Amino acid sequence: MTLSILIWLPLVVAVLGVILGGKIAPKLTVLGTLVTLGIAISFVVRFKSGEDGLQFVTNEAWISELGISYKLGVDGLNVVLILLAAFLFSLSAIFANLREWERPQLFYFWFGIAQTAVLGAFVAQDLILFVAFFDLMLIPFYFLTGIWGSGDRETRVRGTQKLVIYTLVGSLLMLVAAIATGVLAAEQHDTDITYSISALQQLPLSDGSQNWIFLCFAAAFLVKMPAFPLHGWLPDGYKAMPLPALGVFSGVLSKVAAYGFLRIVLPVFPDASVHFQELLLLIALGSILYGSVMAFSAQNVRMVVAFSSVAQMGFITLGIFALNEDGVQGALLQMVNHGLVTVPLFFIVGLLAARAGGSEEIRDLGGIAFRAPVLATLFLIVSLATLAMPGSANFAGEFLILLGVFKAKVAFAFFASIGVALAAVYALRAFIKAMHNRVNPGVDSREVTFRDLAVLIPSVVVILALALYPQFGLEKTETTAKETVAQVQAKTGQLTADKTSEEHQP
Amino acid sequence: MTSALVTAAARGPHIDWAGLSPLVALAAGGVLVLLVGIFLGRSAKHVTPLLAIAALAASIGLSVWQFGESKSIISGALAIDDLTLTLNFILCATGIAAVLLSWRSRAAQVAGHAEYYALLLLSLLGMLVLVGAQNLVTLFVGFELLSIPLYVLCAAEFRREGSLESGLKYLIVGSVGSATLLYGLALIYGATGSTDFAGINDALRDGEIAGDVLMLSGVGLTLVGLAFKASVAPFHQWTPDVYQGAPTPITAFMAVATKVAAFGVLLRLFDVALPTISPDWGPAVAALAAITIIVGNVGALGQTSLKRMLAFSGVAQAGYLLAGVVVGTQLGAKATVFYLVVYAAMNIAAFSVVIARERASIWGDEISAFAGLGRSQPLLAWPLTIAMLGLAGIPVTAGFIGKFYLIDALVSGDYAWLAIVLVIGSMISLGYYLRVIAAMWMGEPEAASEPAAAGPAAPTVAGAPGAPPIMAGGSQEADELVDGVQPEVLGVAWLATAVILFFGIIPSPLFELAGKAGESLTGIF
Amino acid sequence: MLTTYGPAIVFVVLGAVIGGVFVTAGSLLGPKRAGSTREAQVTPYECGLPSEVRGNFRFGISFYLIAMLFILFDIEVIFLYPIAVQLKAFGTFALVETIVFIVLLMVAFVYVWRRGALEWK
Amino acid sequence: MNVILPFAEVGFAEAWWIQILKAVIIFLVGFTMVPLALMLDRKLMGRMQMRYGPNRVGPFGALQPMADIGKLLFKQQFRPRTSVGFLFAVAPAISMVCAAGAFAVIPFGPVVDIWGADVGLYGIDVSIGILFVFAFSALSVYGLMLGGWASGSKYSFLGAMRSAAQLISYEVSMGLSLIGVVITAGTLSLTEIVEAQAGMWYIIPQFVGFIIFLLAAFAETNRPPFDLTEADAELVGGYSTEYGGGRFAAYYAAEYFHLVIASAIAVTMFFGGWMLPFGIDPPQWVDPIVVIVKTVLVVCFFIWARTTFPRPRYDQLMSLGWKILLPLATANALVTAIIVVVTH
Amino acid sequence: MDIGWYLVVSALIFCIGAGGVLTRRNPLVILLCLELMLNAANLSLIAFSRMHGNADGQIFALIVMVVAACEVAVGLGLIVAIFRRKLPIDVDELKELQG
Repeated sequence: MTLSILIWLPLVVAVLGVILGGKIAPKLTVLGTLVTLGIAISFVVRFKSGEDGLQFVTNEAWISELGISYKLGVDGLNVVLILLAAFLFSLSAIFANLREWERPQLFYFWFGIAQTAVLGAFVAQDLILFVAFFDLMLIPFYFLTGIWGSGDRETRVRGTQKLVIYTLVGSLLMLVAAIATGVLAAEQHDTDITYSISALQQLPLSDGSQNWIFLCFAAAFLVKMPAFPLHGWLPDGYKAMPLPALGVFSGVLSKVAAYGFLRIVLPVFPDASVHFQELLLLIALGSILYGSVMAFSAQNVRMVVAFSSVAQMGFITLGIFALNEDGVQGALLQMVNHGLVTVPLFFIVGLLAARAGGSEEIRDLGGIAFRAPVLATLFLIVSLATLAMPGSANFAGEFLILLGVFKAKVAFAFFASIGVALAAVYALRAFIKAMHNRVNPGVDSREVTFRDLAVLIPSVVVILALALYPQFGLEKTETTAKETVAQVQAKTGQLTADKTSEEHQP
Repeated sequence: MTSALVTAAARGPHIDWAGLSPLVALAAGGVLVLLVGIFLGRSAKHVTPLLAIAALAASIGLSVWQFGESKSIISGALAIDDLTLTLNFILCATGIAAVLLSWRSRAAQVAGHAEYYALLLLSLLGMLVLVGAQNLVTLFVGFELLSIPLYVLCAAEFRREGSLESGLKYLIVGSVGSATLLYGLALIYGATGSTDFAGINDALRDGEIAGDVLMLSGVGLTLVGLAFKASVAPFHQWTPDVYQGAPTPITAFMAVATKVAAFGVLLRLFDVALPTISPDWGPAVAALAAITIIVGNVGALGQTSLKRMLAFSGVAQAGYLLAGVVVGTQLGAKATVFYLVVYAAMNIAAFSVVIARERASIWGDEISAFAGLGRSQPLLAWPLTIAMLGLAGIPVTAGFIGKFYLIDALVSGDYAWLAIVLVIGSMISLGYYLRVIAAMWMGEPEAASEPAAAGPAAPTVAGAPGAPPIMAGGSQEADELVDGVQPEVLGVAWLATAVILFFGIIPSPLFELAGKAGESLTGIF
Repeated sequence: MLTTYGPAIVFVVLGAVIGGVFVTAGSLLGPKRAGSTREAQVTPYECGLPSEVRGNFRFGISFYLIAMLFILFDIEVIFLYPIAVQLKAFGTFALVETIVFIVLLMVAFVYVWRRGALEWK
Repeated sequence: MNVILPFAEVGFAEAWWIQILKAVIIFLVGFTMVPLALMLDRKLMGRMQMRYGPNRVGPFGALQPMADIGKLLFKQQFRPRTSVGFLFAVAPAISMVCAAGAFAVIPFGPVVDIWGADVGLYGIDVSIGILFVFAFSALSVYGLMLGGWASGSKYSFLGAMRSAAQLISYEVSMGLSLIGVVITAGTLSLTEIVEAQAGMWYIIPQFVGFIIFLLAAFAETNRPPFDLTEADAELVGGYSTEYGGGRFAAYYAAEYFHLVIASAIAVTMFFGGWMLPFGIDPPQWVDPIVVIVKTVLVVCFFIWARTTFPRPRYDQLMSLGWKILLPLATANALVTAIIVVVTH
Repeated sequence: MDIGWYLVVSALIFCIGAGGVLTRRNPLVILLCLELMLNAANLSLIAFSRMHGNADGQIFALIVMVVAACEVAVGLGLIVAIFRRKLPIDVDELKELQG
């Protein structure tokens, strides 16, 4: 069983759905995502931790004239993320099934394409293939948001335009950067042109080229995450997106960006990574603080979750650009954690809105826990996970990240810790305002149905499971994480060595 | 002199009829269509397009037969090589599409079927001559043979004022372009003493005329002349007006085929005749390309008429293509050819939908005519969607690969800054391409707004919001609203869409073709 | 060289002189009755009726048509002259070219005829 | 593009004073033929119509044209109020200039030795000879058009338009009709064409061409029966309605000048120029006389036709030009080309 | 052979033509100006042909004449067609299609 099946299956299902019509498509999609999840699990099971390099490699020539290959593979960086993606898509598919959609076959068609694109981006081992999947991811969300999004048509269209244009702008820069990487690497090392990431790792670029290419890549990834100064599309985009799509968007697509840093930027542009480390850390810090503050002051539950994502992604970036093993490990773990909490959170947002007459404004909520203890409990668990309660996997993740940063840049670690505290504030604020207090007159407090639990229970179970056994991911990622940072650390080591030697010379 | 006369007299130039056959097919087709058409009367409506298609198919077939033979025929007047023939494939395919799209158009009916299709074929012949031209004289002849039938075709619907005006505008602007081009060619000839591309190159290589003012102004004027035709900014102002006014099938044809021809000749002229002085023209052309990309994309943003928008988008795309020429390498040539194919497919798909819609909607080619199309007529909406995505350069469409190839060529040709400009242009372009998609899939269908037109209180002021712009001359087909399927239009649209998707996923065959075409420009690397 | 054309200039000049003489003779030699020009002398002659014509009036489309046809056909005649001079020298090749050319010319001619452009209306 | 066309140059050019002298002489000879033709016109026509024609001024009325011209020159000058002054005045002169210019290429003989100097008995002999004639005769349309338009009169303008349409229509046929001659002679130079007729005058092999040329010449020179431009009944006086006095004389003279030129061209192209038939080889001083006599004969033919044929309708004139002469001339050119190549 | 003056004249004519096209309103005049431009090019072609002593330029010029004639014929046809539809013969008044 190859990776090709994993990534193309959802597409096949999507096309089948279109052919078979709107009645069958929803069920078929759930089935498809579950099968995909099964395949993903099988890969994870068969994955040999502690081994160097890629596993389950597929490598075919795609456009041989340009040295582009269809190269897929799994290693420690993406093995867990594949699982996460497959899992979250299954959840969202079930989530989507709980609602009626206009022209459902089209909805699930785009949904399937999205899954293919995301999985493809995760397993692509060719730079251009990655870029292609990365760009492709957006198109389904453009349609999903524009056609089925919430809000009136105008805002919906504006939101989705903003979303796509912002993110594609980044992607297009990345396209130039990717091509430049391949071409310049071939030129500077006088070899045949190749875009295979592992091959490019062996062909480091000169400093000057690395720097501008790095910036292009970073721009693409930071927009997608989104990170603090580049998050302009986020409020409109998130508000407009339909919740199931938003769940995967926030849960998985942002991870693709973070994953991109690990997969491409650190190994291929080590010098530039070191060179721009502080800039990126600054951005990460900015995201954490800005995201937390905004989440705290947001008047809309959905936006609370949205801005908490900004903060969380800030943490992840922070971990990545700690440029050491701890940081990277933490970032990877945190990616999984954040993904796991996002989908249930947005689902809960949906449930809350359903109980508050369709409004997601905080002032329209309140006292929902009154008659819904199960919902309240589940929400609490998820909230606690979000705020990185000690004992949760998130805690482990954030701890590792902070540890990494602490080792690299103490000052940043200090300020980042503030973010941890703020997380508790906004998560609990949202929970309390929504579930407790006076019962808002507009609120109709009722318990979750069994159908709803089909989404909530699995996610909460997984969150809990990971809290108990965070090693599950960590041991798989360990080797690759080491490998990823090895080159960068060599550079930093050099730098510090240089510095120290300079200091020692009076 | 006398001896030269005698030797020439003894032989006369040798004519390779096999090599000439694709051209002969088109010329003969044109003549035949004209004659058959004027003697047939009413049945000409169906016979002439069929004949035209047969001629085009014959030309394609003969090109296939000649493919791979690289030769210079008629004492170096024409090059029948892979570049010419590849471009001929595109041209003839576009021609067939144009014929199919015109089948029910008012333009062909008003102008007379015989004339209409004959002019189309002759224009294509001009394009073919142009892309094969290896001599300044042939170049000019091709250029004019391309243009003059198009002027007439633009005005084909001569009962409608917009069409006539479009024709006249095109004529005036096009003639200024050709005069400028001609003056440039004259100066080049004066500087080098040769009208032959190879001769010019030799003269440039040997002599000290490389930096000659005469030569440089010649190249400059030539570039300007060709820029007019390829609608390269700042010589593009005519494009939206003419595109909007012309009958839509002709607009489609112009948008695609003219550009193919213009870039074919740009490639050959700059890369075969003038590569030696590329440091002189390179920066200028690059600057033009950059300006074109920005101007085209920015201009398209505010348009409400889809035809005008596509016109501006065409300007922008011309900028991308020009970038491929600037590089002056074989890679650049290949990328240009590749992108030309892709560009042709995308535009044909888009214009087919515009045509189908225009015939059915009172809104003509306004973007509002496409509102809700995704729901009411998904068969039409999909091709346009994919064409738009392709033009924007989204993966899985051939547009992505095309842009990729161009950027690749630019970066490896040390024009990374131009690649950035190209990308910035693409970013801007998202703004308007997505708008069309949004209108189709997220807009309210037309039915809701239609009563405004039908009702007695309908505002009659053209251009007033809410008024159908029939009076504005934008919707020429509107007076014969055809509801129902138009199988040939749909067929063209879907075929073009299939091409876009196919080459977006499996681009290798096209790479091979473009590669061969690029390699036939032997003067460069 | 251009000296070959010298006499032609003399001819043109002489023609101009004579033309000039003819044109101006009337005002020099003819009777002058200043201030007494009669109305009938300065109105356009229209068979005795007072002139009604004001500046631009329209005339038949046929004139334009003929003008265009002339431009096209006459220009094509121009092509025939060089080849006629060199026909013997180039032999069969030139003959074939001529035939092709004339056939195309005739196609255009047939077209024009058939479309009724040659009918004077 | 390696074909090298011969440039417009010719073996020799005389000294400048010889050039001027011979040009003046030839022009005077040519211009003398204008009144001659005018008188012939009236006398011959008179005879054919069973009357005397002018017979008062000079012997047999031979000086009548002089008297006419003199009379016209002394007329009062006036012009319509609506006319455009300068153009109105200049237009007749243009006609005159064009006629004079065209006359320059008519050959009256080969290069001869006059008192030790080589002199060509022609104004100029250039390699584009016949095209030169066409050029000037085409320009003469401007004379008519400007005159008609500048008159500011409906009839004048309509007459001018008609004459322009007529002129340009027949110009195509005229050009085509001479192609046969050019093919056979292989040159455009008029002297060379004459010399090429040493064996046989081209009227025999190019009879069809000759007929077409003749018909076209009628139309080109506005001679009856093709003088539709001044069809009195319809258009009053055509383009020259508003002209009187010297200016009318200029038009009138130019018209007869054109007639002389057309006859001379016919002589050159079809009647062997200064050659005599049956191998008679007279001394060189006879050559110009031969040409003049032949020309006068052709002029007589024109006059004969004038009295014989009725004037066609305008549309008949146009269809004759376009629908009969044009295809015929083309066919003639084609057949000539084939025969020449096959027999060459 | 020095052809400087020919080129100067040719350039002048070209500029006059271009200026006319840009500033005049009447399409007929514009058409005439276009002819000027083309003929300017012809003049320089012939001058260059003379300078280089090869006939390419002359052949070119001959072909250009034909092309120019075709252009004029089409232009005239369009203008007449517009004229007969009683449209304003003034390019600035062609308001239908203004960008």
